[in-house]
Amino acid sequence: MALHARKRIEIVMEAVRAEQVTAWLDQLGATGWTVLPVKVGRGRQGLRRAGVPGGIFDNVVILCVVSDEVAERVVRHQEELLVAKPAIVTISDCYVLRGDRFV
Amino acid sequence: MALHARKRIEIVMEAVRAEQVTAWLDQLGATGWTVLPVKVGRGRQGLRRAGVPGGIFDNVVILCVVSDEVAERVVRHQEELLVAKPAIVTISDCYVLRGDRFV
Amino acid sequence: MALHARKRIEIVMEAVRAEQVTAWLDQLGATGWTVLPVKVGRGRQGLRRAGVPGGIFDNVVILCVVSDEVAERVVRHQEELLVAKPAIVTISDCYVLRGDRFV
Amino acid sequence: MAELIPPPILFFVLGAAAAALRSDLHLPESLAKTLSIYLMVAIGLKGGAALGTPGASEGLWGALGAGVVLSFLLPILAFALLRAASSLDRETAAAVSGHYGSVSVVTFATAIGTLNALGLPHEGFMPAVLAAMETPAIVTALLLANGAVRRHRNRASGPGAPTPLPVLLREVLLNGSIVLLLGSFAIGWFGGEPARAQFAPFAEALFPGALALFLLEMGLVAARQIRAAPGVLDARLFAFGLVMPLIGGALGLGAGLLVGLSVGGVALMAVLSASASYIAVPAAMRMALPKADAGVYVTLSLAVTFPFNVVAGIPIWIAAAQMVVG
Amino acid sequence: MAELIPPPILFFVLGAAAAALRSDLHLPESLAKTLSIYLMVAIGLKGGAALGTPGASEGLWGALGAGVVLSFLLPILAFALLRAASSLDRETAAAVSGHYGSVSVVTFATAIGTLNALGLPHEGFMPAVLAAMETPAIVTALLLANGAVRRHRNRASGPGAPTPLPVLLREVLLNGSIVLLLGSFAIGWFGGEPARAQFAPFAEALFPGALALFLLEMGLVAARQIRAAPGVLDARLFAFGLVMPLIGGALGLGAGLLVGLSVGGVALMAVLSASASYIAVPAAMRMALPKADAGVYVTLSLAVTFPFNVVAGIPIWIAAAQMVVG
Amino acid sequence: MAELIPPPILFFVLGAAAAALRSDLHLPESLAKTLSIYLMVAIGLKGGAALGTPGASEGLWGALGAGVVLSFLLPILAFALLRAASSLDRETAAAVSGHYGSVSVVTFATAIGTLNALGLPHEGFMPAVLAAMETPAIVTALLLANGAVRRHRNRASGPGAPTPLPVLLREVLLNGSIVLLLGSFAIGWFGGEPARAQFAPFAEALFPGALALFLLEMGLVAARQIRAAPGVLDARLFAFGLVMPLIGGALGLGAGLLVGLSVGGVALMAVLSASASYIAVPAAMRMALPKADAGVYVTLSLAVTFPFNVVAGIPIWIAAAQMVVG
Ligand SMILES: Nc1ncnc2c1ncn2[C@@H]1O[C@H](COP(=O)(O)O)[C@@H](O)[C@H]1O
Ligand SMILES: Nc1ncnc2c1ncn2[C@@H]1O[C@H](COP(=O)(O)O)[C@@H](O)[C@H]1O
Ligand SMILES: Nc1ncnc2c1ncn2[C@@H]1O[C@H](COP(=O)(O)O)[C@@H](O)[C@H]1O
Ligand code: NA
Ligand code: NA
Ligand code: NA
Repeated sequence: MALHARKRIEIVMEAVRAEQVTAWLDQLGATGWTVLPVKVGRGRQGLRRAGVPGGIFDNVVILCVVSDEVAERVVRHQEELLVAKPAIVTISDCYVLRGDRFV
Repeated sequence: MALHARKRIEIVMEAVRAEQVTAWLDQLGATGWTVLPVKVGRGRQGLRRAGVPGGIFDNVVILCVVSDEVAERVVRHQEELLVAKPAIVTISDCYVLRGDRFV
Repeated sequence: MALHARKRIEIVMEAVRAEQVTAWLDQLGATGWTVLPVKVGRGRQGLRRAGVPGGIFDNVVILCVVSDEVAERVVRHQEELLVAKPAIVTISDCYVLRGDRFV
Repeated sequence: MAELIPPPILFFVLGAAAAALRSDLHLPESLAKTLSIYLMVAIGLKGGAALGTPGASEGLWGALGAGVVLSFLLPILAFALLRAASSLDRETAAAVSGHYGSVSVVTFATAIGTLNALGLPHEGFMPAVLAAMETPAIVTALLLANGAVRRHRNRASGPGAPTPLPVLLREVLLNGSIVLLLGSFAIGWFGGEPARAQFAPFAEALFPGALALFLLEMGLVAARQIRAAPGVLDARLFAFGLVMPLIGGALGLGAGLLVGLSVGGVALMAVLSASASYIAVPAAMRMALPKADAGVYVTLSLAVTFPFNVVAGIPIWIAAAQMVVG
Repeated sequence: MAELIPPPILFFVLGAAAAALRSDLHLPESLAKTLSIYLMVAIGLKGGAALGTPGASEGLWGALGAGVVLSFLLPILAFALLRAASSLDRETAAAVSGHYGSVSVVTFATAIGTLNALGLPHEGFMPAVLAAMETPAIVTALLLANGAVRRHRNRASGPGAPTPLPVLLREVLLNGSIVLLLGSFAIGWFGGEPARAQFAPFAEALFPGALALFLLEMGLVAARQIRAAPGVLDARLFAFGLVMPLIGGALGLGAGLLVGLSVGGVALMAVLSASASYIAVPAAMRMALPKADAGVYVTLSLAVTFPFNVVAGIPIWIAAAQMVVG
Repeated sequence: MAELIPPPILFFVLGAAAAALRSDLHLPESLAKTLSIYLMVAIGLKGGAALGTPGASEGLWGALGAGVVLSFLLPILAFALLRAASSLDRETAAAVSGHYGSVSVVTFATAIGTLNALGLPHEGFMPAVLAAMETPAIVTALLLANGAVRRHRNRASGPGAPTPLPVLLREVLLNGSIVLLLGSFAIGWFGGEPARAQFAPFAEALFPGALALFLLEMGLVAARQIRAAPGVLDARLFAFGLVMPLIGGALGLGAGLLVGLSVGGVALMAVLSASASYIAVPAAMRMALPKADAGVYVTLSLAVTFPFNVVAGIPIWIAAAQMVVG
């Protein structure tokens, strides 16, 4: 009771482009998002350790909780997302309190 | 094998009230929790960017892995949680190694 | 469509040993990982607040998205992981865009 | 012309201009915190050392008393003004008025810097007056919000319940800034001339540079806050943010005269009364009056009153003090 | 021997050695940012104050013009060299060449520190030349990459589309460092001698210490970058990272002579032309030319050209300037 | 009275009082790191410059040798005491004893500050002795824990296996603090008087202020640590934390006399031996002896021995050195 099924989208990507992705999430109808800092990460580009002046090796994690429709829209428009070179995009199921917040 | 089903609770909220929520999680029987910093977030209040002196626009993410009973207690007492104005509360399924840690 | 089932592994643990765990994830075949900072956490050791000189009370969260095979390998070799005293290891289901990145 | 504007204030203008032009200039968060810690320590040490010189505590008690009374009463005035002239709800109006009874450390630091540059001396105990004025206004604000708070307390069991007054006062009195300011004051006073000499390159020589960097940050923050919350302030609230410091400053000027301070002391008393808190009080109000609109009080004190005081208020009160003090 | 190497540069060597030995030495990220903010402010204030002295603006326009022209043209040379002698794709070659037309603030700061230690004066307006040289190279780089960029623009709707040139130029011109440098320059110039005196303990006395800590960080970062990206640079690219600053420096030397600068000014003009950006331009290229290989341009400018300039380039150009300026 | 307590130490008391009163005073993490980097660099530069003056290296080898021997042997004494008088398990007792053979940089810095304020000179090479004493104690601690470690090594493949001794020693020798201290020492020595003069406003004039802020942080951390771990220390362990530095200090005093140091040098040798590491060694022990109880060793060295040394130990050893050195 009082729990509503929604989707969690989590994107790991370089910090310098994060604003483009959050603006795009806004466009697709996300009601909000949260950006977390990353200390260090490894992937195909090798090690990316935060703190180089200019911040070009900083990563962030973008967390966005959305309704199924918005999640579908994200998947459908993923081509647009992919030009921002997100490293990792995961989508998973979750329940939220107060479902009215994520239309 | 060696995997035990548990619940992940993740709460995004303003940093200044986070201690009230973690204290409340303690009361409900959570065996622990982890608080992560947030760089910037958007929601109904608009943009909240960390770093204003006094920290009143800082958000945090509280992660708490709990047993089904504690998760149910959290849902049942959600009224108490909601006075702390958490922005987002998600609950999802997960498996943990060493289930004895989350009674 | 265009979504591939994978596993999310999230490990909360003390920062000083995190490199051992990421090196071990590399060995087991993870294609990457992301380390996030933690502000404060509570568990069986009591409160661990980041910022003591020397960093010995800092925690981190390690996020690693892997294929089912690698996840199984992690579970199978968990004895090795456990010597690094991770506080919390959760594994959960997720979908990723571009599955080719997590062989 | 150049002599009239103290150089650190130019950095405030630079910060505001950079933010207005949407430059990406950002100071690291920990630098801003470090600078505010530094300013507290430097002001405290200097005040304490000054208090140690013979005769320097004359007038201390009068000034402290005047400060405490002003901090208690100014919120009532602000509240009456807001209820009469704005459409703020009771709780938000109370929260805003608490800010105007309390004080802003950086406004005070800027005034000290300006007095120093002009060669105008002031009583060494003024940092203690600053500390004394921080808290009383919070009590008044909570009393003014009374009804709203009482209603709230019924569901006080959850984690978001408003913090009760005694707990809150304890927290504010033991607030990091106050402890640091009073502690450094005590150390400067106890350590006397040897301590002053030992810390001088740190606490005195670096003061203008550190103040300049902090004002740069404040300019950035103030201008960004205005832009981030465009609809938050209507014309009446904006006017309040300019008029209230003038009223507060005039009362502070009078109080300073009454207790017999020097020109510099009277000017500082006016600046303290005119200034609005934007660090300690917002945090306290967020805890005690969770229903009050934080956008309103932060924007008013940070983005309207603070710049007004730094750019216009300080010169006004120094000039006024020079006129009224015989 | 000890007299020839300015002590702050020894901290660069220390940082590089520590990283090479795989020491875990790390400066907090916010310290590095704070130091770069400090260097900008200190350089700006000092240049502005120097410009305020009588006759100090003589030669300003010539120097600014020379700087802008060099910044526009050097990337063409670099691009031609890279396309002839390396196997870089068009877009990466264009991105790299943008770095070499633009400038490095810390290289400039190190050169200023060395000139000060040697007692060699220079024109006070050189920080303005530094600021003027930062941006033009970016325009040239984007024009050079032209084809690649146009192809990209077709899917410009998604969040990862390359940023268009006008937006990008606006961003770079309003880039935090430039705003801070020019703003402090204006404040130093407007505030005149009183401002200089007030800020001297901050902006002048601490300069060598702050520069030393920043060079320590740069040493760590450069050596770690080399190790993190072992296969990124082949011998030809590495050679480019050493030859290009020599070509740039020689052209800068000539330009400085042509516009009639003093010994110190000619040396600084050579150092600016020889230096490669590793903060503003990499960030801009990451936005505008997303397909260019960031590993190549960061490693080249940060880990090859920067150390070369700091350790060998600066002494070379000072000596050369002393020879050529009659 | 005021003359007897160096002002920076009053900031330690302020920090401890603030934490005891549960004030929310916090220094940003990166400020604490920056201050410890600063102290390392300033101590190193000053020691190196002092070593450069004629005759200054006299007694260096004796002092280094004495330091290394003390660092190797003090843990054995500590271990024997703990096994006899406390109920700690073997591994935790070994880990604790490693802390007491090694040294605390901030205790050393405070002692230097006190000597400077008293006008007592000391041998310039003492920072090198500090560096030499950091590591040997770790070897002894691991040998003492031997059995426990060997048992562990069987499942050495996982990521949590204890780090083997050679790897560990390498890490500790290349530990950021040691590299920074010795590197700055070398730079100060190589750069000679010009380097000293250039860095003096940074490395000397700011020293008391930076030390004061760091001691403020240490006071906060120590008092909070005591509260965070109330049950961790019983009366016997607490007593150990007070008695062990007295034993260590007395041995250091004797060793300093034996190798013929000056009053200041003997006092510093005693302070080094009395001090317990709370940065490098805890991190090493966490890696090498994962089963040892970190709560015990951090609390003992940080919250018991460190305050004791800063408040009581340093004056004791300076007075004792003045008595024993003819
Ligand atoms: N499998 C993975 N799991 C978690 N994070 C990853 C993974 N792969 C890459 N990342 C993160 O994404 C960043 C960029 O990845 P890449 O572009 O592949 O180098 C890395 O620095 C990591 O922070
Ligand atoms: N849909 C969402 N997904 C992720 N984070 C969110 C979402 N909505 C709000 N947040 C976070 O919660 C904070 C406060 O939200 P709000 O109270 O709605 O302004 C925001 O600043 C974000 O960090
Ligand atoms: N149930 C939990 N949920 C989330 N984080 C936890 C939990 N238990 C422990 N932690 C985190 O793990 C760290 C170490 O845990 P412990 O070793 O049990 O003290 C804590 O400081 C928390 O950050
Ligand atoms: Na006021
Ligand atoms: Na150049
Ligand atoms: Na010792």
